[in-house]
Amino acid sequence: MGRLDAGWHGCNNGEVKRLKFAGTPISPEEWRNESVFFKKEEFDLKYAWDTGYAIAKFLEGLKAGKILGVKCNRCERILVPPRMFCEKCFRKVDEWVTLRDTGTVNTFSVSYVNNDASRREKPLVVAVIEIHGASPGMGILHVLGEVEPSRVRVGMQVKAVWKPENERVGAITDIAYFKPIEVM
Amino acid sequence: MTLFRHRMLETGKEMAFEAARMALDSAGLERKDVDAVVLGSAPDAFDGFHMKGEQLLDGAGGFRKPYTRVFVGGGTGVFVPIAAWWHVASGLADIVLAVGEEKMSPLQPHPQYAFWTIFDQFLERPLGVTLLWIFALEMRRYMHVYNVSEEDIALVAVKNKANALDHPAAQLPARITVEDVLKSEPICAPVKRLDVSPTSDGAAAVVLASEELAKKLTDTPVWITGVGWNVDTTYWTNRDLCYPEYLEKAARMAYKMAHITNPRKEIDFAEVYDPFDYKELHHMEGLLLAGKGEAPKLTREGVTQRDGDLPINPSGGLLGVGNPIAAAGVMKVAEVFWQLRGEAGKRQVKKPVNRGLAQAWGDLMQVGTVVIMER
Amino acid sequence: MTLSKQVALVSMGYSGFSTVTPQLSFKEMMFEAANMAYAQVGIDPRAEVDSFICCEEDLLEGISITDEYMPDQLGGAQRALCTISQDGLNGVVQGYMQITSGIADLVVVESHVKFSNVLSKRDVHSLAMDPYLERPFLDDGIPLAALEMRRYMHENGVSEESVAEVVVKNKRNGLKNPRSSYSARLTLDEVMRSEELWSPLRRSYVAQPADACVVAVLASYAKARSITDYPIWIEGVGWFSESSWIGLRDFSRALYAEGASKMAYKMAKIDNPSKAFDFVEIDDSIAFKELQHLEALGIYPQGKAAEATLKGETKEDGSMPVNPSGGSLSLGNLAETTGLARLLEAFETLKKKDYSKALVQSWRGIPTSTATVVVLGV
Amino acid sequence: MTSEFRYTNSEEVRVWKDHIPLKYKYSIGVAAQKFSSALKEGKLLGFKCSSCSKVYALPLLFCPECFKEIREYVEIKPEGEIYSFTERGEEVVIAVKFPDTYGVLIHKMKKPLAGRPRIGQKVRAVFKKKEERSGDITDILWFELF
Repeated sequence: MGRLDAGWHGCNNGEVKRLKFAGTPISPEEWRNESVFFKKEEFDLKYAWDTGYAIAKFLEGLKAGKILGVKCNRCERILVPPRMFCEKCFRKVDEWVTLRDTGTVNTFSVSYVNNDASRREKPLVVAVIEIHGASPGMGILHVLGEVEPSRVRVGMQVKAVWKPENERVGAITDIAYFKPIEVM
Repeated sequence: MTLFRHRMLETGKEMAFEAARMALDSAGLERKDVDAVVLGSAPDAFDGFHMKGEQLLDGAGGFRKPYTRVFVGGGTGVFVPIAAWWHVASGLADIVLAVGEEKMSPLQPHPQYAFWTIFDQFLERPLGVTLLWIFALEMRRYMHVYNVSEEDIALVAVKNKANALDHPAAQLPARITVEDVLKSEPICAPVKRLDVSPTSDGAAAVVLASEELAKKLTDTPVWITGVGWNVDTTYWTNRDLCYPEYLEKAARMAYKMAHITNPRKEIDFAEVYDPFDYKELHHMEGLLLAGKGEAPKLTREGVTQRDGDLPINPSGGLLGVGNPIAAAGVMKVAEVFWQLRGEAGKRQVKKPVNRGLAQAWGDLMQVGTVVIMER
Repeated sequence: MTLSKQVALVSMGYSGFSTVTPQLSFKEMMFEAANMAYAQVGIDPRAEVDSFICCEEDLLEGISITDEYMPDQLGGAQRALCTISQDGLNGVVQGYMQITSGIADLVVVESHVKFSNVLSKRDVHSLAMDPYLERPFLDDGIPLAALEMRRYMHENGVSEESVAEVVVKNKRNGLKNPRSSYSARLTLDEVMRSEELWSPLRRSYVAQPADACVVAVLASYAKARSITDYPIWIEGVGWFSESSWIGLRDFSRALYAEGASKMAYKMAKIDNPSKAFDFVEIDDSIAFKELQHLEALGIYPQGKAAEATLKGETKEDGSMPVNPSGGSLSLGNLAETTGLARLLEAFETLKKKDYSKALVQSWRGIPTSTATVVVLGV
Repeated sequence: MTSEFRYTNSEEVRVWKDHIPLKYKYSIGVAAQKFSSALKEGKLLGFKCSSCSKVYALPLLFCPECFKEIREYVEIKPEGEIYSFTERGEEVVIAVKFPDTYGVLIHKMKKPLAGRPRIGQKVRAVFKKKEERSGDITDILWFELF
């Protein structure tokens, strides 16, 4: 594993200099065979985050089978996911609003990979869904089900498929997925 | 800058040294001449260090000096010279060393994993979200609203990877076709393997000097005439991803400072952030270098080629040179520097250039950082 | 306008300051603190603030790229906002430079910590060290603090009593401070009977974790004059790092604090720091560090801080009040928020009392060698 | 204009727990690689800056002061003195200073049979058996008084 240096000639005040790009790449073989010493360590960082008021109430809503938003009376926007402040007006929001559990697909993707970049067995359709009852454009991230990936369209109307009440824990996954409202 | 590669033997500190040393050599300076050091590096989870800035300090040249790390996600690389600029412009420092570093290879089984933790821990991580989702969602929205084809987007990957053939530090230079991109493995539709820049290790550095000192150091200084940055709301699912408003605001901040009123005419070439091919188009529009939905047309017509009227990413960009995040942004600034001095060798754009722009993007489709440089 | 009145600290707000803060998310804590700061000077962040600076580190948040989650609750969405991965006091320095460079007139600096949410503190601290040379021996960094303490005491002939006296003094000072979580009336004996973690370091010498958010508003001279009658001027700033290699540092001296203070004193035209300040708020997150920092900052000659402490000079009513707020030993370890928390104490004390000059110093804690210093004047 | 307020909220208190598993394979670097190879041979390597002539007892690719690449290596006799130490029960962590070098090496020490360690005492490295060495810093088992 030699130290490489590639370069070209640059000039500074008329003086020609060779600019050196240093670096010692590790080849895939060296990485695999570990012909050099690697220090390996594993950590499992645990956190218990305070959700705060807005998210606690939102999660309780999900457990009860409801999607909750908040309203700012100054800009009159109804926001979801909820927050205790309106970022546009910089003031405390005014009231809670129960939204519908239907929405419109704003954009979507078909994912073939997991979060560690490994391949999924079955592709997953993910989408930003604008929730009905909130102001236009107020979407949340979720997944779609009961639909062929090739049939999904921007603008498609979808409805939440809730987990059975006794399986809901107050989490975003209390909604199993969203499914198309129209007959496919 | 160092070579950009998938994995490097050097530690982050060592890479930062190699890049910083090259920048000092290029300016004919030594570390003792440096008043302050600014380092940029993206998530700590890649390199595997808490307080990564502290870990990299000696490498960046910060040993027993005023030293600070700045961090705005993927936008960090172009933000480093911005922070260095205010060090100089405030009068507190005359010479500032600005270093970008990223070492993504330590994280196993794949660096992509760290990106899961950039998402909201309450509402998004439980869905198993990956970074690729958000890019794919944005790419789809952009294609949908402006009726852009995957072929048009692929042209960016073809151009940038070919440009990188002339970059001595490049990781993934290649001569590929639109067909190759379209046929490459789908990862997160519409994103395919060849739409994406690689994960990389690397570092890059630049030296900033006050007006008085710069004139003493060189006959051909490059001036920073405009800086701008902007961060949009966290709630990315509440925004229309088809257009980067935050970038327009960052660009307007920089244009105002540089007294630019018509960027399309007054910017000669640009290094825009291209971690994904469609992002180059998206960013050209946000920078007002193209109308909304117009960047694909300019690309098709060859305007953004090195010999075109508005060369974009003559370096080869992140798609070709590689994407050690913060280092990649500094690489873009370095490229603008070399182009403006006519030192880019085989990469030199055809038309004469007096003013260039470097831009980076970051976070949850949220950060724009812009630097304008002039000869 | 003189050079010393270019940038003012015009208001500060806070939230938390408790060992746990279960009722509020970090966003809600930030909104409270920001609101308090803005209300005092009647500013609208959506229209008037030019730049927002946040100071946090990813692994203490449990979020990679923490700045993603910062803008909204500060009024900073679609505005110039950034993260400085440093102690909040360094954020103030960056804000100072943004103002003096002419790019901003009004800058907001924020830092928060929710230590109570981090269950794997040991691992996070271990991750701050070199995996090959340092982590195998230094655990969560506490052994390093002990190594430094031993060397400092050895070279300077410092007794353990003087270190314990710092704890007695600071925990007592904190009794009057509503933001204090760990203040107490203790005897020297009680402090010295505390469990030895790594000799000679005892549990009582180490500041314990707490949660807080602090927001500071900085303004240019003209802006400050237009929004407040009581600006506190930032007369000098300095920041400095020693080395990332633990093995390359001088264990007995805090060179980082020395370097930072020299820069700040030069700017503030302070020739004799031992006489310049009415009081100082300096890092005491590990008790012996207060002594070491006092010497590095030139408040006392090398090796003399211990004696002064035992004589009571550094008490609130002494000749050189050190950490009248109660310091980190009372307020708790607030990670990157430490510097802003102490700036807040200095800001309030300068306003309340007939004082004219104060020094605030932060250190980023074990295992770092980075400090920031700010000189404040009325 | 904003007005000051505090959230008053006693009804909804909730904690969300999760964890971030992080697995790393660190390259120890160009300089440490040399250091590591020497350890396997039972040797301690010093890194000499050709510009200031300092010999560092740490694996450095560059002199942090001169900022020049280090290309000269010298063997350091693995005997030094205690710069500082700390104890917890049977464990002793020390910082060792080697003669004519810069920097200290952090390692552990075998607890003396009698008395406490003292700053300035002479210590020497005890290496693992050759066949057990891997290049890790723990190829030195510990330092002991001599």
